[in-house]
Amino acid sequence: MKKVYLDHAATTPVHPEVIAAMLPYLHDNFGNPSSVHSFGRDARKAVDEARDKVAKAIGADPREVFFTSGGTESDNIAIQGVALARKQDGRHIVTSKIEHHAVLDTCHYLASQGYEVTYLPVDEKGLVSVDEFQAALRPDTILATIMHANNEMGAIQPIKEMAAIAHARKITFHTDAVQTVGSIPVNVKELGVDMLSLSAHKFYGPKGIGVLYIKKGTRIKPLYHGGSQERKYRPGTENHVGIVGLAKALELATEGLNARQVQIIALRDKLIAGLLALPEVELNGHPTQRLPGNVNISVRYVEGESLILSLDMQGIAVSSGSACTSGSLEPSHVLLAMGLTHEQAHGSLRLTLGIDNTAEDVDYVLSVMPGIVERLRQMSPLYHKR
Amino acid sequence: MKKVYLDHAATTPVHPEVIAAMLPYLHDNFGNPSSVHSFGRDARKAVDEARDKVAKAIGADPREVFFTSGGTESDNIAIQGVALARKQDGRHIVTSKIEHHAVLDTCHYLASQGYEVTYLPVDEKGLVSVDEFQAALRPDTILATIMHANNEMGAIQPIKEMAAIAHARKITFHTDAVQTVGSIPVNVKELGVDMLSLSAHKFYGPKGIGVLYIKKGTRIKPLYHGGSQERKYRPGTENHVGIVGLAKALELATEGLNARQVQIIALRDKLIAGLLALPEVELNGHPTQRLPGNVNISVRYVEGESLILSLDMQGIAVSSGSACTSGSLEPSHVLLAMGLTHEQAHGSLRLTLGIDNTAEDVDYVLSVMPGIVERLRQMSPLYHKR
Amino acid sequence: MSVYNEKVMEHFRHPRNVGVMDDPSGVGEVGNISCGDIMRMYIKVDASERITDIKFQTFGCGAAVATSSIVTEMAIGKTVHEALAMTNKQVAESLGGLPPLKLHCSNLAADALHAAVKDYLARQEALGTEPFASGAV
Amino acid sequence: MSVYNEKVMEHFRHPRNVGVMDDPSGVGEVGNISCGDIMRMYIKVDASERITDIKFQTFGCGAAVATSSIVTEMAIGKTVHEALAMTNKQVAESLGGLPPLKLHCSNLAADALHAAVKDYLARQEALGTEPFASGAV
Ligand SMILES: Cc1ncc(COP(=O)(O)O)c(C=O)c1O
Ligand SMILES: Cc1ncc(COP(=O)(O)O)c(C=O)c1O
Repeated sequence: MKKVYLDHAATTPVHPEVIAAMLPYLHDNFGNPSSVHSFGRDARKAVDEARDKVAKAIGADPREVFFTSGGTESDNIAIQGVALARKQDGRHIVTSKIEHHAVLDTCHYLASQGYEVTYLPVDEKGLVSVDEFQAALRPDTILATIMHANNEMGAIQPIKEMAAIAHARKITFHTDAVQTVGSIPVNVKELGVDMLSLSAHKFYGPKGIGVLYIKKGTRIKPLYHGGSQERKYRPGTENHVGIVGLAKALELATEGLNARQVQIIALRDKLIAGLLALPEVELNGHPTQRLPGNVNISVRYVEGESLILSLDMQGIAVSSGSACTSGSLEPSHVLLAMGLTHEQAHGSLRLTLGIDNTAEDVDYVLSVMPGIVERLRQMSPLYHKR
Repeated sequence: MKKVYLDHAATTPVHPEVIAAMLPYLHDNFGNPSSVHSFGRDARKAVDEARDKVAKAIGADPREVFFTSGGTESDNIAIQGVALARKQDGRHIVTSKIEHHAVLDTCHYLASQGYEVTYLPVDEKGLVSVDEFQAALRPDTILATIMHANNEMGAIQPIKEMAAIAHARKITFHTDAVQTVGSIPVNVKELGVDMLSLSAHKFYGPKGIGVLYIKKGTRIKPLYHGGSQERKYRPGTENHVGIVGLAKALELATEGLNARQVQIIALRDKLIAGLLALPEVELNGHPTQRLPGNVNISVRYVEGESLILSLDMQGIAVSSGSACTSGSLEPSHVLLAMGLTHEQAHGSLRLTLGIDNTAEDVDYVLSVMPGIVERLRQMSPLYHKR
Repeated sequence: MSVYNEKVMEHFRHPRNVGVMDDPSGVGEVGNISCGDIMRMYIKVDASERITDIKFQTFGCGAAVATSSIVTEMAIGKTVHEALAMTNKQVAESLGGLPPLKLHCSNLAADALHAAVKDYLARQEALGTEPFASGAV
Repeated sequence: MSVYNEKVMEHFRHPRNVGVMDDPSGVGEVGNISCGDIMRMYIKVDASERITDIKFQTFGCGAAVATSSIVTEMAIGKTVHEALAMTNKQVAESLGGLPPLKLHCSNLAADALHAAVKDYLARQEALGTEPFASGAV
């Protein structure tokens, strides 16, 4: 069966060149980077070189690059770490309603520990308002954390503007850039952020490895304790295979970024146009200020998981913000925050394109979609009620 | 140059069969285990099967196996997690002076947060006394964490006895088994522990992946917040490649364990005998109740890092508990706790054997060692003073 | 989030008795859009109170579709009283089990059937033909 | 913990002027066993106060051995007063740098040299031949 993978926002295959870069470190160059002998020195060299590459790719100093086990850990260290370090300065944190759970649930946790959290709303296109951000800041605000682009509907947030406002008020600014790094240009200096999270498996690198950028001078405390790896901000034997993979993947992603963006945006817009041609299908999120690969639609009268399963039966891998796929009774908090009804949110579908997708893939999806939608609508009590 | 790796306690090369098991998940079977579609289901299946294998290997139920990013994270979740969850029951924690920094520094941190920590001494062979353990327990003791075997000098602790005592008093018992899993039989039921940490890179698996065993019913709180992976005890996209690798490595380690122990102990004892034949060289740690692969000696009048570098010049990779290799002015806290003098501790050398070592390797080390020791002693002001 | 077994997927792929029914003996609807599962069940009941035909419509996930489908197969030929005794648990079991999360949220098909039966019973009562209230045959 | 550069390793592999000296003009020892670094330096000084020979013994890590070695090379031919002006920082620089940790704990070779020079100066004073206190040539 033809297989079309359209879930690159969930994860991506590891690029063959990345695999090739990693392999030597699994068996031959396997040392512990903390060891004094030649095996250790070779491993240390690999980690140092990787750190330099990452720093270069995001515009940071190598000493500002901290390797973690992924996006969730980066977000947790950033948010809990600053909350701990700055609690004498205040207990107020600003975030948005559409953050990933790694940010949102960490904020909920802090709220249960005596911090106060403001969850900013978004407009119907999924954007946080800079004015509302500014208005939410208080004298006791210590941290603001707003994602660079949303994982569900791809809206790219005005981080630069918000970071500048936060800075002027000595508020530490963190952005979760897990969805943008590798997809659009990301430069920590241009964004002006104090901390930034990224995760390799979103840009054709391995799972289980990420980075937290921490600008020099940022006040933050580590959450784990142990060895002196990552200058004690993240102790534990370095996953040097993952680190090498992350750096290689980021290098590849950065090199061809402009050309790839153009190519993927063209596919995206073709896919969006084709899907919106179906009756009662709507686009969720901002039409242009969105991630190159992100398509998010609501299909009226049908439920998202049924759409996923039906497309999966045709070899097409997509995801949805339906409650059924989130393991809770509530559908996507992101889509609800944008003002979608429960029905629209339950009937949402996310298709995210990657570097391996072709125009044929899009044609294939558009060829099977009408039949699937019609079949599920025929099965739906809502369709018949209308 | 001939290369002899004798630092298996620091890390091990990934076994070729483990690499082979991991490879398919890097590019083809790369899905996110949380995705509903076929790519996700295949990845989920891999994670489930790996969890079953791990559970079987350590005598646990699969629902008691939680994947983490390594030994340091397992230790931190175990210790901080129970401290958080049980703080209403008391604030006293019992550990030993010879724990790995992942345990020790976490205990130091908790001590700074209002917990009280008792650090048990060890005898001159490196063993914690069961009686002293029992005597240290108090009505407000909530957690005891004692390592299964020490990473520096290999002494195997009487975990079973201590866990039983802790249990009778409703004290949660954790053991850091990072050095034992894969080296000696480890069964959580036989040990009777509530929690156990292990790390794949110590038994020919990949770095950056570990397990925390948590017995059903243990009261513990997660430290990170986010997705519902690992039943929320460790959120974040699963590193399924690492998980598959860990499970495969553990399976291989478990299968041939008895034969391998015998083989490695024979090499170890040959190495110890050869080294002790040198003048003024002493063995550190228990002569028999020690890890199969562990050799730890003190070489009088010379400093450990110089020994490491000299052996490295001959292609031999070893480590030491010298202050110079720990990045602090203090030499090994483990050796000092055993009553060694600073000179003995500075002059310590750890040689840890693995499945790839041969009798020729041992002969080679024993052939170069006398010259190295003599040369460094000639250089030493202490040797001439004597 | 969860992996369905082959039997569930088979029912999802080929749901039995999908559709609407003209002139049903009873209609039931359960669920609620905010939870993302709505099931409507139509039944045709003969004079001996047996369910002779059944149709369903479902808005919901794979489990919701599959449980709806299998409940229609299970109910056909049963009396309405037998149908009332069927439970969501039995439905899940006859599918060979459901992922834990789905057991809670999408396993409403027996409830939908019960609602249809109760609608039938209410109509009978309204018509004065409620069978146990005999007399006027 | 740290990676030494080639020059450091070269001095570690082939340390210059290792050994003891019979009848030295001055001897200095610095360091302390609890920190793990002890350096002893022997110097021979001629009538014009130049260091004509030097020997060292070191218990310590790679950096300790290499700094000891290079300091002997640097000191030979210098006057004792020039030797006193040498700093640990210069020693580290002449090795092309040391890992940050080693800069703090094992970089004592200039101190050892200073100690040897001071011992020489003290002996001279004791002999009444301290050069600046001229007169009796
Ligand atoms: C925006 C965002 N933040 C954080 C994460 C968590 O990253 P990871 O799965 O690497 O822990 C993800 C993806 O899962 C994400 O899309
Ligand atoms: C006894 C012990 N505990 C914990 C650790 C930490 O494990 P990891 O390096 O996987 O974080 C190690 C090894 O480094 C160890 O030897």
